[in-house]
Amino acid sequence: MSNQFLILPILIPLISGISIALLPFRSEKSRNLFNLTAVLLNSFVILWLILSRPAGSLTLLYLTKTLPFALKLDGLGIIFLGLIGFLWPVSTLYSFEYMEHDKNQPRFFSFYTICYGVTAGVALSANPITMYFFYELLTLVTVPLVAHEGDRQSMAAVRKYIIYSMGGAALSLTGILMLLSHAGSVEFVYGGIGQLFQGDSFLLLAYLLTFIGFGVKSAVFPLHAWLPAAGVAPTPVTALLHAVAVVKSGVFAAIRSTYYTFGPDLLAGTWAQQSTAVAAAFTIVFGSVMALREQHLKRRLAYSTVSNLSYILFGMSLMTAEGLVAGLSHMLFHGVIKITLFFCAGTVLCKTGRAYVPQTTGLGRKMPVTFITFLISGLALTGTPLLPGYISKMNLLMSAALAGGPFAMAGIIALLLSAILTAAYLLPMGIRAFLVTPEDSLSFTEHDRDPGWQMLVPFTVLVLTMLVLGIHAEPLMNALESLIMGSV
Amino acid sequence: MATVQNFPFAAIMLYLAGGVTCCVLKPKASKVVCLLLNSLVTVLMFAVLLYTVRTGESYVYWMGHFPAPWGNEIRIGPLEALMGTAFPLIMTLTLLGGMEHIFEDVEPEKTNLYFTVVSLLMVAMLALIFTNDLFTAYVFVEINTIASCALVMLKYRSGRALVATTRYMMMSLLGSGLFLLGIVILYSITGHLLMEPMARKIRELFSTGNYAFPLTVTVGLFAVGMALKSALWPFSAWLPDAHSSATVSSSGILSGLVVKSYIILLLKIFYRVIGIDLVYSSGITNILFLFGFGAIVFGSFYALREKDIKRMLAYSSVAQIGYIYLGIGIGTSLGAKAACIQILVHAITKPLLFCTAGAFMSASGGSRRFENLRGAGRRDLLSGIAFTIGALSMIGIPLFAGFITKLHLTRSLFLFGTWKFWFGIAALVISTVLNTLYYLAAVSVLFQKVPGDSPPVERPSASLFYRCSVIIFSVLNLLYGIFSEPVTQIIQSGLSLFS
Amino acid sequence: MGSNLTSNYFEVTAVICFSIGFTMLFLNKNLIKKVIGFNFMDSSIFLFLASNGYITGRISPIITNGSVASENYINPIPAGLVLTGIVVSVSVSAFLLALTTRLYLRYHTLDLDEMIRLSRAEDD
Amino acid sequence: MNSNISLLFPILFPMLCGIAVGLIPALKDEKRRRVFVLTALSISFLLTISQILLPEASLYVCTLAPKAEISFAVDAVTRFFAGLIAFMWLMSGIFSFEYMKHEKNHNRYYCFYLLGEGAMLGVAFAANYVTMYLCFEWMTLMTLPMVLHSQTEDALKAGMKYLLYSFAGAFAGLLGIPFLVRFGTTLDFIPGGVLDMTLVQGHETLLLGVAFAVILGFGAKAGLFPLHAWLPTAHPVAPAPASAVLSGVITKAGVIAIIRVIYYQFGAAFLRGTWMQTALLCTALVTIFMGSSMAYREKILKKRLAYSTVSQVSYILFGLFLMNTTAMTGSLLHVLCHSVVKDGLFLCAGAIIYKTGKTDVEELTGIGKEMPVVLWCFTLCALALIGIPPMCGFMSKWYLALGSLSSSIPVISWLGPVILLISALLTAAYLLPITIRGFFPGEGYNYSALVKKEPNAWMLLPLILLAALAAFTIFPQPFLAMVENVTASLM
Repeated sequence: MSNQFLILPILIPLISGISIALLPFRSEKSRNLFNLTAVLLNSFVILWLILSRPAGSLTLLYLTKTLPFALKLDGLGIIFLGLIGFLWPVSTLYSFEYMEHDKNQPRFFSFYTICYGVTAGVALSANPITMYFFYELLTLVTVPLVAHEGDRQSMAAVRKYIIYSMGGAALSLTGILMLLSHAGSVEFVYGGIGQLFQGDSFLLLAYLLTFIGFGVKSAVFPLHAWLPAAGVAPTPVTALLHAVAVVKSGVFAAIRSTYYTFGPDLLAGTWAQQSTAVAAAFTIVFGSVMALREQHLKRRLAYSTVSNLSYILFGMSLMTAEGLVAGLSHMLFHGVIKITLFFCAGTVLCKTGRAYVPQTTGLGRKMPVTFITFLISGLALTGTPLLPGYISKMNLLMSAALAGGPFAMAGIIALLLSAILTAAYLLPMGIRAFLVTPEDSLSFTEHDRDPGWQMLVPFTVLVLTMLVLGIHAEPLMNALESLIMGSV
Repeated sequence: MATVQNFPFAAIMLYLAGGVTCCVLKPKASKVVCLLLNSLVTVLMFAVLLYTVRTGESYVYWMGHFPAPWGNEIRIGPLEALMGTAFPLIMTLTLLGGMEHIFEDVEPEKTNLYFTVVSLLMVAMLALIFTNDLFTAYVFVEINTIASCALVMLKYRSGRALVATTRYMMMSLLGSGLFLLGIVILYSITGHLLMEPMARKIRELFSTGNYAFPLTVTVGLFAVGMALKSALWPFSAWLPDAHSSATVSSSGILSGLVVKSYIILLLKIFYRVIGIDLVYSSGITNILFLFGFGAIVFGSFYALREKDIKRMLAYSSVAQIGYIYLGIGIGTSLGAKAACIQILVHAITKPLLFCTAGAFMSASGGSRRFENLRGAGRRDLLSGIAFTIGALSMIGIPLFAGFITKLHLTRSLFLFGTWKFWFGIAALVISTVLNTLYYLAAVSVLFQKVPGDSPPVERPSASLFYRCSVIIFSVLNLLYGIFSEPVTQIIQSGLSLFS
Repeated sequence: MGSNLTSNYFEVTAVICFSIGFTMLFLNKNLIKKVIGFNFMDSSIFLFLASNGYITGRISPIITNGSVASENYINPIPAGLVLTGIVVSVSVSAFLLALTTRLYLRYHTLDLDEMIRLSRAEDD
Repeated sequence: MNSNISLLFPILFPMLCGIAVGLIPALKDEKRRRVFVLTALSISFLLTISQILLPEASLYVCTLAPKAEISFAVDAVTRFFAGLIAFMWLMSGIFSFEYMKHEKNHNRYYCFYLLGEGAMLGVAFAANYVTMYLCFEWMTLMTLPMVLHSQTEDALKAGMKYLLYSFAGAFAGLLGIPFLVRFGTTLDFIPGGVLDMTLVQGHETLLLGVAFAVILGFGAKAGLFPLHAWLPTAHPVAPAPASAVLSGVITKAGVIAIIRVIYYQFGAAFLRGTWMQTALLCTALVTIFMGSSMAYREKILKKRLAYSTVSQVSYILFGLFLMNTTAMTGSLLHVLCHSVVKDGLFLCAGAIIYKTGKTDVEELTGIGKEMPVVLWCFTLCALALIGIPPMCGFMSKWYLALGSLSSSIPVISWLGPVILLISALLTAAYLLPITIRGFFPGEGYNYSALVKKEPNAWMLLPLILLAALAAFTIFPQPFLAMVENVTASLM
């Protein structure tokens, strides 16, 4: 199967995104239909590509003599593509109802769909420079989405978002170029680009710079401030971008640079690995603590994303294959769980206008479906068995125990602490929602009821995936294992 | 002696003739003459470029039949030829881009003088690029100053342009004064004015070790002189006023080309006259590096706070010039290559931004402040898109020209452990972040949906000249971003043949 | 160090005059004083240049009694350079003075900072 | 080990009935619901007994992920605990029909009551660490609504405290899995432990630390010292039958987990004689003493009984931590005794609250006159708890003291019995005054206003049965046999 088709997952959303903005649609409904079909088509193309798995890399152009612009579909790319391919149609459907009475919808939906193509680009890129290009383009495409409301608050959030992302991007570019000046071949290959000798402090510095660069998007401790601030954006944006696509591409890029460029054997045991492990472990606890303190619902979920992303980074920083598999499993499960949580928060916000946690006590009686989904995904995130969170958490703990060493122990303690904190900031809210204390019942208005079908379908789909993943995750885990090992 | 070899000299003579004829012709006719002249010179210089690249060495051209120590000569290598083609090409495109504004801003019956001044400016710049004699360099530096001041001044009934011109004149006279003093001291030491014999004498002196102090002083004088004229940060007080109060095309020419000609002269002096190793050992490059860093930080910072689009672009020029001096200051051939690439990239992008800024001003009632420019991008879609391409290239997004500079500059920074590495990284990060902030802010203001005017209120500047210049500029930007390899090769070989 | 100062006193005076002219051009507020400073700076450089050509005991390079041997004449090149230099500085001073008159007619002041303030006010 | 599907029935049946009670509208009616719940409880009791009497059986259900299989099995420990659990659930179920008349939303209560039983049996039947952990967590979630039942603000607070403490404990328990995977051969429960000594070579202290954390984690459910704070606040808040089950049986889930971890995963041989064993024994003793002293000071009857649970369960843990057969027999006997007795005491308290609404100990003067049968049952159970010879408490305390003395641990061997004795005295101090004041109100009591407030038959039946059972050690043989086959398989 020739690899020309690799360009499709990037082009389809790009073209349809632009055409959404430009074509004069008769009605909102027809534009939504067009948008949904385009996104679904792209997901099927992705599915088809994953199944037929074209080999080799497609070089589009040569930036400089030694730096090609190339696309390739390998194990890691398949996992990330699969995640966004599955979640994007669901969230587009959700955003139709959310953005119902919004004034500039064409602009929103066009950038929303373009972003799909750019994230696919990040997944498909074959060498660090192409990935860097899509990575930076992703920042630019998401800027208008974060600044959608246009009020003073979202402007401040966008400013912070730009400062962090562009600063990080510049650093990661330096790191990549430092590496390329040393390494011969440029292609991503599991185990890292060859002939990098152990412990050369120039390369370790390069790795640290790339880690900081990509760490910004994956919200590691000192560089996380933009994520909660970006909570002001409309929920489909915060749900998809800041819980799934943008932050996951940060983590994806970090994994690419650790396992597929610098190579775990170069980094294992060095101060670079220790610093990443410490940063990740600290962020795990820090994110959960901040989430517990935060009363605004979406900011609380944003902080919980900060902490959960560092789960993945911690798995990655173990520099072992099991650690990577565990990290990736958490990437998938967290993506599904967190997007559901954001959708529930968004429905509550859009239907009842309540954004703060104390206001939702007793609301479960009026919006049963939303709050049952919220409770189930809360349980999943805390890691109760029979739900996906448990499996990735257990794998993380096992790989950390196997890796051994003081930093892995610190990570294990951080993981458990954060699990308790997650329980503390998600479950009470979920349970309180179903217990109507007398004085709350009179504060409900008639339109506090469950949303329309366009929101309920995503809820049910996501809850079902969670249950299936929770109960029968073994085939998926074995698939992860084989994909990573580079059988592709 | 292939006929191609005397094209550079012919180009200078053509421009002189063009300048003279323009001041007698009527404005319309002088416009046509000037444009034809420019395109002709571009073609000639392109032929020279092909010749030098094919032969792969730089040749000397005697003006008059006297051999080296007495006669005057010019020297053309691949790098000079490349700059020689680029300058007239960008001059033509900028003139096309700003043509309506020239006829609006300059007094009706004096517009032909504008084209005279432009031709004189081209004479001076080409001479600076090719000359092999220091005193001729001084003379053309002075002609360059007068011509560029005239360009700034030619804004009808604008007091601000006059004041800006005086400030600009004063500062650049300081620069040329120091430059002349440096030449005179060198002349009194070596006894020559031509670059090659002078370089041989200096190498002897350098090896014997005497005259060490005067030599470092002259290097300092040349560097500070040229820094003053090319508005490097501590001396850049005059640039924002001068570049923002001039007409659209002249501010494009000023920030795109004039400033660069001085830097090319400085590079030539460093490489050919004093010898690059002496320059690196004298430590002047570290100072230039620090000034470059300061330019990037302060230029971007001031641009961020600017409310007027042309002043913002002027301040961003200060920052981009800082990039060039950062490249020179790194002190390796890689650094110099990155500097030359930045010269070309900035020359392509900045005039585009100025022309589109001019179009926005005419599309929103001639005001330069951002709050009146709201939605201008929607009203004039072509310049909106062109401005965005220019902005993305300035930020340094891959596939655009700006990224190539960032790529080469970062590569040249890898002298691990030295303080330059850390300052360089810091400069890169700060400038990317600040550039993104103020360019994206500008783009978002331009594309804001203003409730009042849904249909394009003002007839967008639909003249053919403007449209094709903006399109060619944008395409040039994208092409350079993607196929930058051949140009980098030419620069590389040119630099090696420079000394 | 001391001996050099006394022996080539031409160069020393030239550099002192240059620095005086430079500071006048740079620091003065009044435009006319700036132009004067510029001319003073340029003529000091030409002094430096011309004095370079002088060889003691030789006569000026005008052929009087038909002898063309170069030994008994001083070096004429610096003098030629000074000529071009003077042409350049004259044209620049002319341009500056024209500018000053135009500005005076408009702002009725010769103080550069005052002019800047007035032009800024006029523009907004 | 034939794998038969019937093993799932005792776990799934109560759950299905619970869901049925919760959802089917037809069961809203009082009478029909009472019959349905009674039959459900008794059938599940019979099913559990049938499963226990069968020979060894195990059932592999499914794999959640590599190394995380769900499988159930019947072994000595299951036989001992499952029957107890089902019986206790039946007793307080019967009691609750009458008691719930004063409460609201009955269907929700019974739904989670039955679901709780299913999860509890799951913990008993679990065959490997992961299944036990799964049932452990779901049991917390199922029993939480029982604590939140009254939906008052402090019930909510107590519920959240209960949730977070048991989740904290559960996550500490989760810590065991990765290290057992690394150092042990399998996660299944194998008597004598699964640790592969070659792997463990350099890492003893790390593994002991992990084991300590795991035991403290599961100890949370059993009210062991560091994580016991939720027990005195959560139990009294729940309705009486629920708090009876919570105190009497659900604390035993913690005990099952600790037995599994010590004897079936890390292996008693590995843990015996280490610094960790002495640390555990100290915590147990501290809890025993602290529980009884706090109970003595507590004024509200149900809170007092909750504190007494904290100290009594630590008796059992103390026996387990000693890791020798006699101590083991003592602690298992005390499991039986404590479940029966604490159930009885809570049900009596429930009956008193149901009939007279009095919750404070001071208000109970002359209760014996109004409700003689209830207070007689209360007294019998109290005597059993204190350890007066004919009742069951005496025998278990006897074995515990013997086990502690025979263990060779330097200080603890004599300090243990001393603390047991002091705590027995304290138990007497906080239980007997209620009986004395109940039966002999003294002269201030006016007999004229006396009115008989005996609860109806449904309530009295379980009380009398439990009070009678409290003296089971009069004919100890069957129970000793049960305990015997557990200790034989372990030591």
